[in-house]
Amino acid sequence: MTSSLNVEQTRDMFLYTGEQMIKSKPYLTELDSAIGDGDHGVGMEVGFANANEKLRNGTFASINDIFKTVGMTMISTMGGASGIIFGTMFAGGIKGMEPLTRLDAGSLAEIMERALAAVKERGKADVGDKTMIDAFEPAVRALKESAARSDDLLEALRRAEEEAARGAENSKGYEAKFGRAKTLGARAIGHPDAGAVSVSIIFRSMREWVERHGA
Amino acid sequence: MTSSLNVEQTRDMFLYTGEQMIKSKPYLTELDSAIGDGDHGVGMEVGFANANEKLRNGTFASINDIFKTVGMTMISTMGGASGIIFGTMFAGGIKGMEPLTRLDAGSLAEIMERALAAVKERGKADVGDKTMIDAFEPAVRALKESAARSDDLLEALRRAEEEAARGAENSKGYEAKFGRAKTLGARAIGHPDAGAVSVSIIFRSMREWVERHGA
Amino acid sequence: MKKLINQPEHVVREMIEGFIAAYGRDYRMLENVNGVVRKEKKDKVAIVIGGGSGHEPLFIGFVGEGMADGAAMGNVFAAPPPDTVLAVTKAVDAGKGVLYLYGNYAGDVLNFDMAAELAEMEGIETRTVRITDDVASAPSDRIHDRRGIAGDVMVFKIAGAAAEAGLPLEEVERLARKANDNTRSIGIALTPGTLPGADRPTFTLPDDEIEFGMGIHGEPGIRREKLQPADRLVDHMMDLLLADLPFRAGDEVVVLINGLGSTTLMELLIVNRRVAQVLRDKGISVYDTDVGSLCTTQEMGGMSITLMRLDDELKHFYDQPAYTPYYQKRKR
Amino acid sequence: MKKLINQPEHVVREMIEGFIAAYGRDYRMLENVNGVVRKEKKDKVAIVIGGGSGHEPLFIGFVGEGMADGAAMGNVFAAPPPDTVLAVTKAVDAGKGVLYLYGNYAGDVLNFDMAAELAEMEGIETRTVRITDDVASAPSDRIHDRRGIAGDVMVFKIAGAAAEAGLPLEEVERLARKANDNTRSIGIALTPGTLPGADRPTFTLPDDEIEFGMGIHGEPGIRREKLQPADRLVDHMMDLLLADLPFRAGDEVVVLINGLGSTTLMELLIVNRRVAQVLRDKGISVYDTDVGSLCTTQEMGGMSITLMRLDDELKHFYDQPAYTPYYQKRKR
Ligand SMILES: Nc1ncnc2c1ncn2[C@@H]1O[C@H](COP(=O)(O)OP(=O)(O)O)[C@@H](O)[C@H]1O
Ligand SMILES: Nc1ncnc2c1ncn2[C@@H]1O[C@H](COP(=O)(O)OP(=O)(O)O)[C@@H](O)[C@H]1O
Ligand SMILES: [Mg+2]
Ligand SMILES: [Mg+2]
Ligand SMILES: [Mg+2]
Ligand SMILES: [Mg+2]
Repeated sequence: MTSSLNVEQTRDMFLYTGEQMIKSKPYLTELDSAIGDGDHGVGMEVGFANANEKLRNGTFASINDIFKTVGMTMISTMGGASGIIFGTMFAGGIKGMEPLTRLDAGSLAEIMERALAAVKERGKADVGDKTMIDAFEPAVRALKESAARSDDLLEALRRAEEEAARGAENSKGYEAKFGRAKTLGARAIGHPDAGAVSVSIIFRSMREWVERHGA
Repeated sequence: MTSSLNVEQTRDMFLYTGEQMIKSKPYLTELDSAIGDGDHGVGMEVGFANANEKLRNGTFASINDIFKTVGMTMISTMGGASGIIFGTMFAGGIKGMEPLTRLDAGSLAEIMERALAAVKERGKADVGDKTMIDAFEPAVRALKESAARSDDLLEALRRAEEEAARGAENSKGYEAKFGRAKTLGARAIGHPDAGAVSVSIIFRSMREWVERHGA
Repeated sequence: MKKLINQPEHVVREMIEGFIAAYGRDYRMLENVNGVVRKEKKDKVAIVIGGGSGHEPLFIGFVGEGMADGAAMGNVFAAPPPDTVLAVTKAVDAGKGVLYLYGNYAGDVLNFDMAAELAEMEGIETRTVRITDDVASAPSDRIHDRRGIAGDVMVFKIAGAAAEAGLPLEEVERLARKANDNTRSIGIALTPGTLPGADRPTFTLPDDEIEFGMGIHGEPGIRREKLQPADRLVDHMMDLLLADLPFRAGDEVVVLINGLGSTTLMELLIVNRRVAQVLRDKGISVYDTDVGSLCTTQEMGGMSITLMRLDDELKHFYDQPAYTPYYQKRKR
Repeated sequence: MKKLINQPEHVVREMIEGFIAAYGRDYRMLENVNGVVRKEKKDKVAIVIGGGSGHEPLFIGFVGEGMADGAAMGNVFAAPPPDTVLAVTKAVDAGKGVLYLYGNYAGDVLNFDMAAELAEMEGIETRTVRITDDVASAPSDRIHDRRGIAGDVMVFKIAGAAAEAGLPLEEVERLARKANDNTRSIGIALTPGTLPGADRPTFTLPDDEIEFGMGIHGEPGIRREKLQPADRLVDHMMDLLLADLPFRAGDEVVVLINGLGSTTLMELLIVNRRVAQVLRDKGISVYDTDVGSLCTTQEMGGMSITLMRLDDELKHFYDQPAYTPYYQKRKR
């Protein structure tokens, strides 16, 4: 089991992730309805459906191209807070990076670390603000630790998935500082942030693909 | 037991009748909701409440004055089809009549016969068209028969009440030719006309008052 | 039911007071009756519109420049009494006669006719045009039995322009009648409205059904059918509407997509998209379109489509400006 | 839920097509994004408004003379993507700069800010004023966290007039900010709305309760309370509103009574009656009033009250004419 994906495989992993996100629409709708405006599921569906169409019909020279295509498609088609936030999660990390032709734990950790910085720069949210950062930041920390330990990609994704899920769970305990749940104050406590759950589904989906299709 | 009412008594009989009509509002609303637009109860309430106020605060030289006050108040305050129709039921009969100071079976029959003609002239409806005429015309016929037989007022009103109730019952069997039930066609069959029911309540109330307060 | 009112018995009067509080620069209300008139009396034929309340902005909102001179309002869904119509008539009459325009309902006919008799006794000449645009309310061989719905607005527009142009009473009446003769509407209802103070809606409809042809007081229509995609419903409505006048290739029409209360403007615009497609396909050209809730039934859900066929004469008057709180057109 | 639509995914595009079918004489839509702009480009500062759809006639209906030059529309309740805002920006820019006006929501801020960066790269200067009129959305010490609701219309009116007058970008921006600083709103909800395609309303409320201060996407307000007579509810709303700026005796204001969707015009006028009484009692004079459903939440029931305090400068721009499909003012 090699520990990296080529461009083609990276694309397939993203296609699978997109499909899983689209399937999660009803659940995400339910979560965003409880404390937001209920459109997160639809938004993610629109973004990932458009991204998958681009992935299916395009040709890609590098890993960077794939991240950029997914992210920029989300930014330009989704709208809402999550269009920018999740678009930046994918397109924000590869900005200015040298073209890569293999994705391994190290390069994924680097891309995602830069992406996290970009999302925080755009959105001004920190852990504890009840946003996707609650899941994304611990996931990125896990990726970095795996990279430092030279874990393979699957192991790195397992750790990221685990931390993202824990982060999403933790988001239940927070009051919201952003978006429409903010006005709920303490009434939002007990509900997870929909975007944090999305992050955990994204890492889970990536892990599932890598687990099944080898790496 | 004398067989006629003086001006004062006639006024009291109308006050009582008005109160009974106001009490019937929910029932009339229900009937008009089934096949009309649901406002008949409110309309009658408005008309009789205003008429009663006029009756309570006015002084009246003749029976005619009382009929005219009730009818004209209904015409000018109720609106709707029933404002004109029921207003004419009271104000339409005494038009051009000599002032009366006593109301007996004979004079009531005469007033109501002329009123019926006036309502039919205005509204162009006949028995069988599912309107208040279905109750009013047989009631007037009964009054005339009583007058011809020299029945006393109570007996005349009993007969009128009976015929009006039967007419209202008969109205269930008709398709509507007027008002908003018209578009229902055969779907209106089985429901009585709200206005016909109002006519029967009016005669019942008059009978009740005369029965209790002598005449 | 939930309504922002004080007492059900006072809704009409308080509505009028609220209207005057908003638009009192140009309008005044009459004292003892529910009537609103333009402040400035014009030396021209006067137009009085009216009917039951509960259809706002119809009628109160269409008094003003190039439209009506006064509105006589009854209680909710009830024709105004003759006294109200008479008081409005006297307030707007400038000695050139008064034209009554209202939807053809039994109660309105009785009350406006009696008002006309009273006005005549006071030396005011009146004429009447009853609006009969609702094709679902009676077959075409009983066209005079038809009710008036959103097509009212078209007739007010044309007659208002004719009066504003200084035309004599017979001419204003003729043009109003011509506008009515060339106007057809059809509506559908999705959800019921509720009268102020009532504890139940005026009708019930299953969750997946609509009433095709329902009237603006909840009068039953032609049939109940399943809710379908907007385009299909519009197609059915247009079939009926176009066949009725009939409207033909080469005709030029004004379109009004009217919301009945709670149907969103988004939905009305989606409806208009299809209406425009159908008209284009049939070779009928659209001269102008309005999309909005102009003739409502409380918070009823649904909409109506109105078409008025233009000729040069009607177009001339349609082109004149109108400015009322709820209907505006610039000169074209 | 019952809606007159075709497919939920297509509502925004089809709405825009229906809008152009109705008002295409003066407006055109952009090709690949959900934007509408005035057909005729004016040699002046351009104003771009926008946000999520579902609040119609906001935003699409307020493009036109004396108001905005273009509107960027997102999906229902979702901010438009930067590409849409950018395309509208490029379509309306006449070389004098572009002012962005939108309600202060996280999604809108993110997307408009990114669009501004992209526009800058294309050499177009932009400025931004975020509208924050909803007093219920944050306390006054966090005024910049407040959301924008019906007060949007006031800001569009003033900025639109300033741009139409040929003022430079900084001045138009300053006046928009001044309009926003002087505008306050508060809303209440009685019944929920439903997103197209959703099978449940966006929230639930007991039959006898209202949400005081609810936002236009169903964001929870300050408290739930029993439904009360309209006058009492208005009194509570006015207490909050007047204390906030604060508005004082001697002030002159413009009033907007805004329906949220299914609340009837009759109810809105009854509300305005009380608002006018309260203002009179406080010695605040009313310069102008609009009563209508300008900023909606699908078929949500309820309304908002907006006040804008005028000084001579704001009044001057308020007095200028405006003519859009859903907002018109004659020169005063
Ligand atoms: N400033 C922000 N920083 C990080 N994440 C954010 C921010 N604002 C919103 N989000 C994320 O976006 C999600 C909401 O997305 P979505 O519902 O699609 O958009 P909207 O809030 O416009 O309705 C939230 O659950 C949160 O995770
Ligand atoms: N042309 C008519 N002739 C006689 N009675 C009529 C006529 N039109 C209506 N009515 C009576 O009036 C009643 C309806 O009254 P109401 O509901 O108060 O008025 P509206 O029909 O204007 O809603 C009907 O039930 C019927 O009895
Ligand atoms: Mg959301
Ligand atoms: Mg009735
Ligand atoms: Mg009625
Ligand atoms: Mg949203």
